[in-house]
Amino acid sequence: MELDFSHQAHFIVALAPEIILSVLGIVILLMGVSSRRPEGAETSADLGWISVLGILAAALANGWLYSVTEVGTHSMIALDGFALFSNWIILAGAALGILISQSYIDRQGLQAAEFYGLLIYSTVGLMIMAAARDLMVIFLGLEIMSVAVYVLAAINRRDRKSAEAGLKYFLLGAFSTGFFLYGIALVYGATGSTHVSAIAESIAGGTAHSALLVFGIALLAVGFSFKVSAVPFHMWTPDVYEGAPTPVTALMSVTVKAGAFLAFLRVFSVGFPDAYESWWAVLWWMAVLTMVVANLVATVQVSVKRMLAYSGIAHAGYLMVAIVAANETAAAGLLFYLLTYTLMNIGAFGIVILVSGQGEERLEIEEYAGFGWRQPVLGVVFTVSLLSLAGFPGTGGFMGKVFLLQGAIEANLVYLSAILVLTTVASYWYYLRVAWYMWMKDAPREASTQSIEVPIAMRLALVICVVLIVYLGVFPGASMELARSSVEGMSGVGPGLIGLAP
Amino acid sequence: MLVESLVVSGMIFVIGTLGVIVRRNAIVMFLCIELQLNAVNLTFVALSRYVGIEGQVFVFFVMTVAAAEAAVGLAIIISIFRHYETVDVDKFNLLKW
Amino acid sequence: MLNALAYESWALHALIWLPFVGMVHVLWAAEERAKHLALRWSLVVFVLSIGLWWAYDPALGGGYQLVSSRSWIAAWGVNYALGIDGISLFMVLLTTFTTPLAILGAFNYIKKRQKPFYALMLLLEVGVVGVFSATDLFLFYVFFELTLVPMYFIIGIWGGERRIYAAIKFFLYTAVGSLLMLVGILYIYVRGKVLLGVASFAFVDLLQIPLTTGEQMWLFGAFALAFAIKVPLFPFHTWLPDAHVEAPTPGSVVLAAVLLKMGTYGFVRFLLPFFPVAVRHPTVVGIMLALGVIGIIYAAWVAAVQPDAKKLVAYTSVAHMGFVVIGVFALNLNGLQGGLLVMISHGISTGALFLLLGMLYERRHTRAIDEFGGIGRVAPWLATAFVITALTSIGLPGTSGFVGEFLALIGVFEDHPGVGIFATSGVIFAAYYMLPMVQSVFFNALEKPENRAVQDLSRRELIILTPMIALMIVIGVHPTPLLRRTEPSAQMVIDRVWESVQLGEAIIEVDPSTDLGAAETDDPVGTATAADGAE
Amino acid sequence: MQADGLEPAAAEWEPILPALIILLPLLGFAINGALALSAARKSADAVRAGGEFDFFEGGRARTHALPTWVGPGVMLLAFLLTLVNFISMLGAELHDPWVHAYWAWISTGELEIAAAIQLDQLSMIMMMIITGVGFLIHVFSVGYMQDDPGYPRYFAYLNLFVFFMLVLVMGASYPIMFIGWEGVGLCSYLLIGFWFSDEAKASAGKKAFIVNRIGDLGFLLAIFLIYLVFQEVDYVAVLSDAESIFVYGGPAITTVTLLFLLAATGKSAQIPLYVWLPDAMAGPTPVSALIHAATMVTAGVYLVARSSVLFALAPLSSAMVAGIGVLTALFAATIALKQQDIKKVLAYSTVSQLGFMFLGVGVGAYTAGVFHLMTHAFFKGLLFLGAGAVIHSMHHALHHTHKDWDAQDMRNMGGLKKYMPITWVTMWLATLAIAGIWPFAGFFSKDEIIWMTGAMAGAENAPYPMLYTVYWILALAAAMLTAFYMARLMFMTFHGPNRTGAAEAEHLHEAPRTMWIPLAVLATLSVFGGWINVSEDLRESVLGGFGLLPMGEWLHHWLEPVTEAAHRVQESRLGEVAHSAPFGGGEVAWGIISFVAALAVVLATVRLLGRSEVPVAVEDTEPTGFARILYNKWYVDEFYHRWVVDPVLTTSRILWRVVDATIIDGTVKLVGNGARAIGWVASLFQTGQVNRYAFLMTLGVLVILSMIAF
Repeated sequence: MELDFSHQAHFIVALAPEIILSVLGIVILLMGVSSRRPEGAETSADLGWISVLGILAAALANGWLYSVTEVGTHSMIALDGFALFSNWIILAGAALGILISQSYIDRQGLQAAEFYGLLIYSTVGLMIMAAARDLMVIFLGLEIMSVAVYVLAAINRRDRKSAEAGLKYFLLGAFSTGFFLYGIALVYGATGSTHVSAIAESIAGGTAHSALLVFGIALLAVGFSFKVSAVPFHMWTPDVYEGAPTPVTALMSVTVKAGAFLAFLRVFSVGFPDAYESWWAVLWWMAVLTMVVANLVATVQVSVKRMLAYSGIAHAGYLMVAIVAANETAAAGLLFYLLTYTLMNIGAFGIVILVSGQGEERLEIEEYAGFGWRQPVLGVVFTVSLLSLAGFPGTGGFMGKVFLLQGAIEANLVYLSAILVLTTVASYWYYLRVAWYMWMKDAPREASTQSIEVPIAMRLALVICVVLIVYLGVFPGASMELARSSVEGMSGVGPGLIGLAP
Repeated sequence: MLVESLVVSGMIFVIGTLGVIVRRNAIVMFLCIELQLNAVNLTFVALSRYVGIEGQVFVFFVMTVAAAEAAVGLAIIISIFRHYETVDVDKFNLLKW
Repeated sequence: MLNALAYESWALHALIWLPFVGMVHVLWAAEERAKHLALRWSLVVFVLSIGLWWAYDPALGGGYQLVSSRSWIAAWGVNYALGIDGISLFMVLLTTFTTPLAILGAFNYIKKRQKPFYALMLLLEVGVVGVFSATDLFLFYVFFELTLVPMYFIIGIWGGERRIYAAIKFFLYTAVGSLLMLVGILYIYVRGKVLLGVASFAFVDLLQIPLTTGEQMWLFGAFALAFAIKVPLFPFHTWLPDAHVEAPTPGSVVLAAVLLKMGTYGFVRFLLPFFPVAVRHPTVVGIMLALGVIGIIYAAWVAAVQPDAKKLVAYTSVAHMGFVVIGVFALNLNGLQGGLLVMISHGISTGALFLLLGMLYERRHTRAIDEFGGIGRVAPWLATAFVITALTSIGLPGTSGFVGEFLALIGVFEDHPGVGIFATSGVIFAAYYMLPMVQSVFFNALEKPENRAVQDLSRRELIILTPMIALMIVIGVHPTPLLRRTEPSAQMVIDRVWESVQLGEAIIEVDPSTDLGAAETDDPVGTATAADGAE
Repeated sequence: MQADGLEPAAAEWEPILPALIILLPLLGFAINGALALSAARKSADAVRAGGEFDFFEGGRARTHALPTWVGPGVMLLAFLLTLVNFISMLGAELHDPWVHAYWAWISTGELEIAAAIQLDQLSMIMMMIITGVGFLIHVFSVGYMQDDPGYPRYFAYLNLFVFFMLVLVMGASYPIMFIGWEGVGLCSYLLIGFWFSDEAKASAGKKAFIVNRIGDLGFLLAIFLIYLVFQEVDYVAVLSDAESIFVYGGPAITTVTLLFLLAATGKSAQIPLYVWLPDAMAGPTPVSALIHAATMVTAGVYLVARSSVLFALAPLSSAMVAGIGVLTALFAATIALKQQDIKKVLAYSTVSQLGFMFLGVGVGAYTAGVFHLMTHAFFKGLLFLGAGAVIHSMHHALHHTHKDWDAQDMRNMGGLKKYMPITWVTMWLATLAIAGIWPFAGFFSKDEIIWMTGAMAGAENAPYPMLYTVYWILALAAAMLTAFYMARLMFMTFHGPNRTGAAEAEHLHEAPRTMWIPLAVLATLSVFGGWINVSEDLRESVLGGFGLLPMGEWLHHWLEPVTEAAHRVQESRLGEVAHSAPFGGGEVAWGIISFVAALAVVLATVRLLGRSEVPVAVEDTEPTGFARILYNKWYVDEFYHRWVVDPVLTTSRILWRVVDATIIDGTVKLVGNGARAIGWVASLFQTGQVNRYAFLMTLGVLVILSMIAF
């Protein structure tokens, strides 16, 4: 099927997954309102499975979109491989996020309908963001997502920490939105358009106002950096990740970050390739700072949740390398990495949810002493997830890291690559520290010996994560091919950019 | 006029930024953020006079979004006010290091 | 018979994946059967591996044999490609030989959590055999890193008092090097893609890539660091004593016998053929030889004053590996052959020493040399085995230890007599560290009542030690069959180092644009105009 | 199996089963070793139970009966086989050595080292000494070690030693010789520390091994250098090409020979590495006789004789060999003067005699060196065995009355001739031989060395004539001291009143048959062994009259094929040395040496006979003045301890504690902890204050804007 965006009706087809999800969100909210059962009781499972089914439907639609071809490139929403692959990542993150939330929602007594509804809307926002070709649409997607996540972060009203996290995220998020918007305005002023292709043409044609442009680019970079939590705009991340309900943290650390990175890549690689000289150094330094600071600070954390927050920042640093490299390999690597990152982070947070228990009291790393021997299967799952986060061979994390490094080296970013791997070594320390608490320390005597009940949804999520992590680590070929073909259509991203012959 | 408009909007933006940094009251901080957004709106309007009509469309989007944000933001502030009986952000630092 | 079974086509795959199957089996079976199952699986692997001795035919030249390759990650040109040459042949055999003995040596030592322990031992074998039989750099790296995880857990879970410290030190230290090497690997790969248009990690393809002198130097640095830490070469050795002291006996055995060899194997397999220009460079040779010699003497001296027997032996590993390094960087056939033989000999003798110390530890629950004394009176067979092994370790002629050191030293002496003199002094210091320990442990008066109760070797222990001691002497008396098998491959490596003298210089003239400047800077645009433009 | 790349054996002469000569002791080792392991296992069980296993309860255990036959048995067979081959070689007029490679030992690329043996006149002489004297000492050991629980282990070691010693002398290349070289060192280590439960004895073994290894360093380096020059390491190739490849007195040949000298000083206990040998007396006395007198310690002399052409090409090294030899001879003799332990005297005497051998081979008298080696094997072997018999007897006597006196201290002995007449007589014969009294064996060999030293001093083109004159004088002095201290030993041990005490004296007895028969055989050899190399003049003037010897200077003729290259070099460079002796021909020299020795014996008699010693246990008198220095062996051990051992140990500790643990590992830890410290500091920015965050973000924006703008 061919889509011609001069026909209004064809937009509906192009946005099928988003529309399905939006409808799903309304249905969930309505179901939550219509439910006569007391707050939180038993609804979460039903609503959760419905949400997952809805997301599967959206995913089906997304798959179907592969058979659709787009005519012309000037639509505001792209229907290219990049967008579709992005949708896979975001949908996978959302679905897994819902699966690991169920037990948490029950335990904490949250309103399931609101939780899932907001989660779904944030997913919609992210998908729009990742597919957008226009800064205006990106802004809209960003805000749809942000508003939903602000609420999600603060959704546990009984918890001070959750409220504090919500407030911090909201204030700083809105603050950064100001910069982001200002950046859009300046770029708009400099190039006369908000459409990335038009911006690129304007810059290539030399008609752009250079001073406005560079300031605009800088402010856009700031805005994106906030959302992907790159140093020094990461300050909110540890606090919010720690305070927010754990499933929300998981979601923020995977889908939100993924969406922001995808938009980041598209804007900078497609929109500003010809201004590369003016922005690469900024992002280079930001990448370095992010990797170094996050990894080093993570080594001194005592809370596993907060440690995973810093780990998330560190991964943002690795992904920034792909943005700096700005070539096809790096872009494909970014997609692949985000996919595996989603899986491994959900896996890790799933365990954290299980261990933390009622009221999130067991987050300290000491709580994990001897955990592996008490819960061998969960221990192995956590270990595999951590090894993947660390980037160990046999896991998807390793392949992703190699992919990123390849892109960086193709762009001659040798020092950056070296810094990446050296900071990775630091990351081994804190990932393995959890592993050593789990397997090498004996449990404190007073530790509960009762085995942890693992609900079916959580079980499913963990199995999917581990199996896919290992699968991507052992047979990454197909996913890599897909990632690579997904970035081929993007103009601006390509091997020509840095002068390496194909 | 463009330069003057941009300078004015830039100054408003800086004022908003400074407000966020120096004020401790969450609601005032939020207002300062609104100030930033309005500075951006002013920029859009000023630029659109020279570039094209999209800038003015953008302003509407921004206003809408700001309204939505305001709703959510105030809800969150109320939520935290219930816990602390204050909206002084200095008091909210359970989460740190 | 091997032909009839089509041994060549499946042997290497079986050697890698049978331990894996065994691991699954062990995990699946009952706890009390774990050790027997692990032993059986590793024995099956060993028996299978013996065929390699005949399957590998040195008459066919030094290239890879038993090769098989399947596409693994097509997008990157990564292949699951296996093969062995004369060099890796013995490393594989050493691994398959050591693993069952180490497992057998664990029978009494590992009392708790047996299943995971034996599973990890088998996983370790998977990784190590993979390292030595991979002919694809990416595959090699995957296996190379894979060995870290089981070892980390083996040290960390079943180790001594400071096991966690030792495990994490081991892990981080070796990871620093190997990750930088990963950057180097990818750099070569990308270079190959750019210059030759071939996306491949196969050794043979990578060898074709014309790297400039500058690039070779940097890449040499990255690779050498990784392997130097693994070896370990002075001054990157401090993880080793800690790891050895804390590791359980079977862990120490595999660590010393096999894992360290991955470093020296890397020297031979990658540094020499891949970066011949850098390797030939006098400064590089000088540094490597100096580090090797310092390692020999320094480690010997430090070993001599260790109060802990296991730590002492750990330091001797550093000294022995020093012999390997100087042999390899003599860059001639004798030296390289000697280095290879030291690797084999050290694998057997130090593995046996760790096993013996483990047996002593099981009896006395201490490793402090002062705690022993007169053990030879109550455990004469143990003492005999220990003395023979110690003598092999210090290179007594007629044992395997001598042949390797002799060749390595003669190789060094040929081209660097001064270095040779210092290195040869290692023979004195070997006696200086080993004999006092032997005396304090096995000789002297039997004063302590605890020592009086020490039992002599059990039948199981005898079964472990006998093949090791037999090999030490057989190799010492008649090493030529080994040398004949390694010679063509070693010769190829040496030829590769020297044949490219002309080639390397030619490249620099032809393609000045690929100079180091581009590699050094992180300016992807590669020009100063970027900075100008920003201003 | 003939290994590749080696010349086929010379066809002129075929030995009979030469490999079997080596393999027989190895077989003995295998059998005795197995018995020893089995015995030790039994003993260990008993020790664990808190006692000792009695092997002799209810008849002799198999593990203790069998070695009696296996140990000496294999030696006898090996000796007979050697004898057969020796006789067949006598008749063969062999010129080129017989070489046979059994397999390629180390073979890679250009380097080919075959497991080959070489039989020529030199190795044959050595084999005769090793198997012959070795056999006798094995027989002696049967009596001496009979009651020791480690009896089979003892024979296992002893057989192994003979195996390695034979490898040493029969090997066809330097590396093969090195196998034997280190192998005998190993056996020496094991046998010195035979009673390993005694810390002092175990330490003595360790010391011997380590000091020997210092010398071995020289051997290895010499092999490397030879390989570097020749690309060959077997004798045939190296020695035949040496003249054409090396420049006379050039740096290469000088270095090679000096390295060999270092090796030889270690193994043959010369200055500066002699210190291990006196301590080596900790081992059983027959071991001292076999290893530390008759065979192993002479390996250095063998090495120089084997490489004679190399040393002939290096006058400086030869002079150093001679110098070290004569200095050692004198130095050790002075120490021997004041030792009270009977074995210590003999040990220093051995060092001293080895010095004479070095002097011999150093002045180019290779045959004389080997000759002295041989006679020394007879009389020193005899002396040690005799001392062993004495100690054995003393030990028994003291043991009976549970007196804890030192059975080896001569001050406790005296008047033993009454109780041990055979030992007394045989030992006197040996003493006269070692003192160099005509016509005992030592006279001929020592005389020839001193005479050749004098000849070198007067040679026309000799490089350092003054030096050799000094050597000559020192050698005479050493010879005189030898006679003196040996006489002292005999007087203190066998003459004068008995000092053991009456109760003990009752238990003093002559050695059993297995012990005195070897003494008698060796005594015969000590008396007549020197005649195989009497000079032609002497034979004609004295012995010829009796028609006893068919030819003079037999050993010279016998070894001529081995030494001819060296002699050729010497002649071409130095002229005819032998005719330039300073004091005319042989007669004057004999006169001098015999006179000197006899004078010394007389002096000793005058000084010591009739002087009453006091048993050490009764009164331990510390000598004073110069005697004290001699008694304390010139404080050489203390010197080494202070300036070599301690510094090395201290440095090792510093390397470990400071360099390894503090600097290197400290750096590693610093990196790790530093990274975490930075992380901790960086985490301090995370104050939890939203305003602070906003401020830092704004700073970030400003930095980025300025970066991008400038």
